[in-house]
Amino acid sequence: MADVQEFLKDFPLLNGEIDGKHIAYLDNGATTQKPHQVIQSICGYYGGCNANPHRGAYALSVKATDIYESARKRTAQFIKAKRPAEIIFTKNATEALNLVAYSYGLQNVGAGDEIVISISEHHSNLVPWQFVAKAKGATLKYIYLEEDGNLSQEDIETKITERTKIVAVTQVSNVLGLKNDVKSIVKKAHSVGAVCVVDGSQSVAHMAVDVQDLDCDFFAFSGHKMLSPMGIGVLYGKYEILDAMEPFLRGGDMIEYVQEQESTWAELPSKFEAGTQNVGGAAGLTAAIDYLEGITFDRIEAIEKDLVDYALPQLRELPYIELYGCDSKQDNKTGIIAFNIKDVHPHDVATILDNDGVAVRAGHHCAQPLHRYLQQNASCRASFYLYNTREDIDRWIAALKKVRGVLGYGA
Amino acid sequence: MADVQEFLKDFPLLNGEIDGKHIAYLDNGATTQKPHQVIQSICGYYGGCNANPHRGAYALSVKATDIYESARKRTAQFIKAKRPAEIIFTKNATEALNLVAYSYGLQNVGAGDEIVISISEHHSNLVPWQFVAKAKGATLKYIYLEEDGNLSQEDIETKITERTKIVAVTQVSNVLGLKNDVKSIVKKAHSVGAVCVVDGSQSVAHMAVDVQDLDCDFFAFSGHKMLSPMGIGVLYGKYEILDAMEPFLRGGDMIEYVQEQESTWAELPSKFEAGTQNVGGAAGLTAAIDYLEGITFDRIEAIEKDLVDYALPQLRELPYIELYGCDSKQDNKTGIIAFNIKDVHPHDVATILDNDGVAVRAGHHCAQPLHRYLQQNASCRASFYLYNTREDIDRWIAALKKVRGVLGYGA
Amino acid sequence: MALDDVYTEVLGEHSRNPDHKHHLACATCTMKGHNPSCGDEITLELNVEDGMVKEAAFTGVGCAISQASTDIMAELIRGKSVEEARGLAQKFISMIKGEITDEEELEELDEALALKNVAHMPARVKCAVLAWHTLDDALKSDK
Amino acid sequence: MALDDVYTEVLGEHSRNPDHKHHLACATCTMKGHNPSCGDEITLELNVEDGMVKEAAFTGVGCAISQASTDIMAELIRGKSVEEARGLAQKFISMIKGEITDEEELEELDEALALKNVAHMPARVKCAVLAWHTLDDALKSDK
Ligand SMILES: Cc1ncc(COP(=O)(O)O)c(C=O)c1O
Ligand SMILES: Cc1ncc(COP(=O)(O)O)c(C=O)c1O
Repeated sequence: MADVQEFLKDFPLLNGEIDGKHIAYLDNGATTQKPHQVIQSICGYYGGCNANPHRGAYALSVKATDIYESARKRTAQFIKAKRPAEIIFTKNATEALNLVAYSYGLQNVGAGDEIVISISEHHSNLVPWQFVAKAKGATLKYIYLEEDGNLSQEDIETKITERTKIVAVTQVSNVLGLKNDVKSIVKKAHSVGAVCVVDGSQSVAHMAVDVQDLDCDFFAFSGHKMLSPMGIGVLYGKYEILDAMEPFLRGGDMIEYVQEQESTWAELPSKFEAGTQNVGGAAGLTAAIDYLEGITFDRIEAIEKDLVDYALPQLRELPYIELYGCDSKQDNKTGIIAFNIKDVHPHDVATILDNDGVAVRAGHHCAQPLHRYLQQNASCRASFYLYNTREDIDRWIAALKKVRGVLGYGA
Repeated sequence: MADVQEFLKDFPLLNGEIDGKHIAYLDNGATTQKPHQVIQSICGYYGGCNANPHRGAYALSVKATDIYESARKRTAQFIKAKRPAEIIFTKNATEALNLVAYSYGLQNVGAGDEIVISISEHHSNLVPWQFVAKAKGATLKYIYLEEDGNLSQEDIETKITERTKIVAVTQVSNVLGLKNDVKSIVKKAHSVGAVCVVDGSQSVAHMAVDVQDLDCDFFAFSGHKMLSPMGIGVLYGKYEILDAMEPFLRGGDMIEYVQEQESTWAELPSKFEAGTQNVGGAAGLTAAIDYLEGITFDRIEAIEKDLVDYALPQLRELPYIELYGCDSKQDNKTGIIAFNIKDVHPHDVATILDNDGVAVRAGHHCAQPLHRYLQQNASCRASFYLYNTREDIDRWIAALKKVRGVLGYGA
Repeated sequence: MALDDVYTEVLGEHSRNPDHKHHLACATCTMKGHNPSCGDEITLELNVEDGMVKEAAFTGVGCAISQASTDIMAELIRGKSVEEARGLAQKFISMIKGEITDEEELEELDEALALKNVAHMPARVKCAVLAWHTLDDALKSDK
Repeated sequence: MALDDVYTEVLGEHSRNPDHKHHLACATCTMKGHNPSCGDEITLELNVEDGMVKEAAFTGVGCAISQASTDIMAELIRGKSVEEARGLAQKFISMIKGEITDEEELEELDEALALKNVAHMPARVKCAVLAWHTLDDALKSDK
């Protein structure tokens, strides 16, 4: 594996300096940097094709509609959806998951029913289910973890029951970086008549996803974690299920007829896209998908694996470092490493690394229940992406070695 | 008034050609074009400051947070909100209005209560209220129009009653282009203990708005109709009212503590901003506000008034043209002109104008109840903005004169 | 593309003075079609007997393209078998989608060929095909 | 800014070995403070009698900056009047917000001056001021 990939040059922010420093950007789990191809697609859209799609009978509006609907087709291909109409654009994964909670959850979950999620869910795939459970008098049940951080197989078997209406689970944990076997969880959910919602926020940018193969009923992700601009997210849903659902946001473009007291709804996907959509964001998403598929997921996975394999042995040599999710008994580790330094709070760690231009995240990473379960108040997280290099890892580890010293502890 | 404003040069799309034609862009009611200052602010953000705000302890994330929170402060100043925390960013005006419907409406409207809106509302300020009324067994009542298209003063007086819980009304109609005296409607609403939601989508880009002077409880608008990128919208709400409301979207960043079964919420404004927000969009919004305030609303209003005053007499000379909302008895006409050509369907009109590079909108403009009330199936709409010129009007009217001929009608 | 490649004399004639815009006393089947986003709405009335479309007429509102397209269609399908009529609808829709361009293959569309250039106006495709989709729905459900 | 302008010896000492991190048997008032986004949580315990802060201590978890800031504060306010203590809190917060920079004016903050450079680290401001906001809340409610 070459240390520096030829496409690193495409990322202006990573080539520039922030406060006089080159950044080793290791917070890709939070958001990714954008190649100039994506930035250019946004500027190109606003500079030459901008109009309100769907609404105009003039050429510019047709152009905008084309760009928007091509993004939908491209996204459908990207995750192997059966039809473009199964792709709903949202502002982020969080909105996508809330859409399912409001429009599917509130309608299909009743008193005494159960919703099953995992303890490692991001708040965005957790708090909406608390809301549905509470609103409908249902029970929210948790799948806990094996010793190695993977979902407890026993919990999957026993907690998903005939009473379960919804199973919601992430494909990759945003803290532990472990890939869940969502295909088998979907199967289990279907065997009891439940639908399965998969949170793809941490997977779709890092591995090939095939929603038809997974057979999941819903799949949610954000563009900004996959080289796209912010403000564009995706909800995939099976056509028949989306078609039977009530709308979520109501207003322009999602209606068929509006009478004073009653309205009827547009067909999918418009039914779930109220108001003016983010066409610039959709243009950026298309450019990002083109970019990623140009590089191929085989290569992206290889790059991330190389970085993990390079970093982990070095980290294990530091006795004061505690790692989470790094001893999986399955071959399912992705490029996310959560850790703590003995005696030192994660925020101090992040500040000290930042001083050397190394960007990692510190805190609960929107996963408070998981941290409580791990009996940690907070943690640090380094998360890699295709443009990271072994040099980034070197800088990260060199900075880690300074941390305890800065706070006056021995090594 | 100079015919061509010096700042026209700032708008790349208007200076370029679409399919070999310069565009006379007269669909500003749907969305506006962007000056390069705004486009540049988006590119600059992604090229040099991109990170997930609020979540990082490193310099880049602090920069992103700064950009995002400065946009909030700037927006608060722009509409004269008391505090930045009263500004909630959404993806568009439609989401903002749905937020109020879900989080205020569903909680504060009960069986037998009344919601009052006007017949000229955009679907986005209409269908959400149908939803709330139906869900809670409340009554949705309409303020109809005077002969001249203005809201019926009598209806305002009689339909807003002690039973009214919410009054929702647009500041400027997106079809008739008439400015409503929302300040007096707010007063009336408050006098019966109702809250007043003002849809500012068609006003905020065209006139100075002071939400404290209006004293409205909520005020919603979209960035894309005011030179900003798509994917960013604003809900203003009075602090105490927002503070007492339940959250809307649930997930990352809007929580305080998440337990397995219960959560508590972050303070305003975070409580209503779940998941990763559109920082690039916020950067663009700041640039747009700077741009507009640089030009001043006095000047923008004068430009639009000049265009209307220039166009209307010419239109009135064409016997086959029917105008809507152009005979207001008040001095409240804005730069929106809705019209029909005798015997010709609006879509044919738009197509024929498009052939000459004149972009107008045709259809119901997301205002079906208004069109039904006007006994029109659909209409054409030309809507002006600061960069439009008398030459655009000339081209529009010249093309209009051809329409009946193209379809084989005499003039 | 020049405007009069779409707004042809044929189209103008059929939209200004449609021959078949009226009710049908003997209708055996009526079907509504609409484009909510445009506000176009037509009601197609057919007299179908022994597998033959004996009469066709329509009412409704819409733009010149949709009105002319409907009138031309009504003329064309009179006296055709149900199967033939559905075949014509398929062919017309393919023409407007730009999937068939060969003039010879399209010949049987006759006057409807005048709408061919709508294929180059994505915003108006819906207007042109409304009647033909409605016809297909009507004949499908008539079986 | 160099790292050791923030992570000074004073800060390291107070965070590693806080003098006042314990419960107070004689507490007349306890107040919780937290930064949910960081996970920092402290409980401040005060003994206030006759308008004087006689004793101060704390428990909880947090980063070095918040722990040191709390410990230094506890030391500083012992023996001060309620009014003086609140004045110090105001002054400290102003210093961290960068509103007061004059060394002389800040002199009475004593060891807390060691935290001055946190003003240049926006991401850590919350950590530094947590204890002082909590103190202000406690003394306000004690009235
Ligand atoms: C009056 C009015 N309200 C609401 C909206 C909805 O705005 P958006 O589509 O940006 O959500 C619009 C514009 O479409 C409008 O003109
Ligand atoms: C696993 C997971 N789910 C959901 C989200 C929410 O994504 P967003 O903040 O873009 O809505 C994230 C990222 O923050 C995540 O990592």
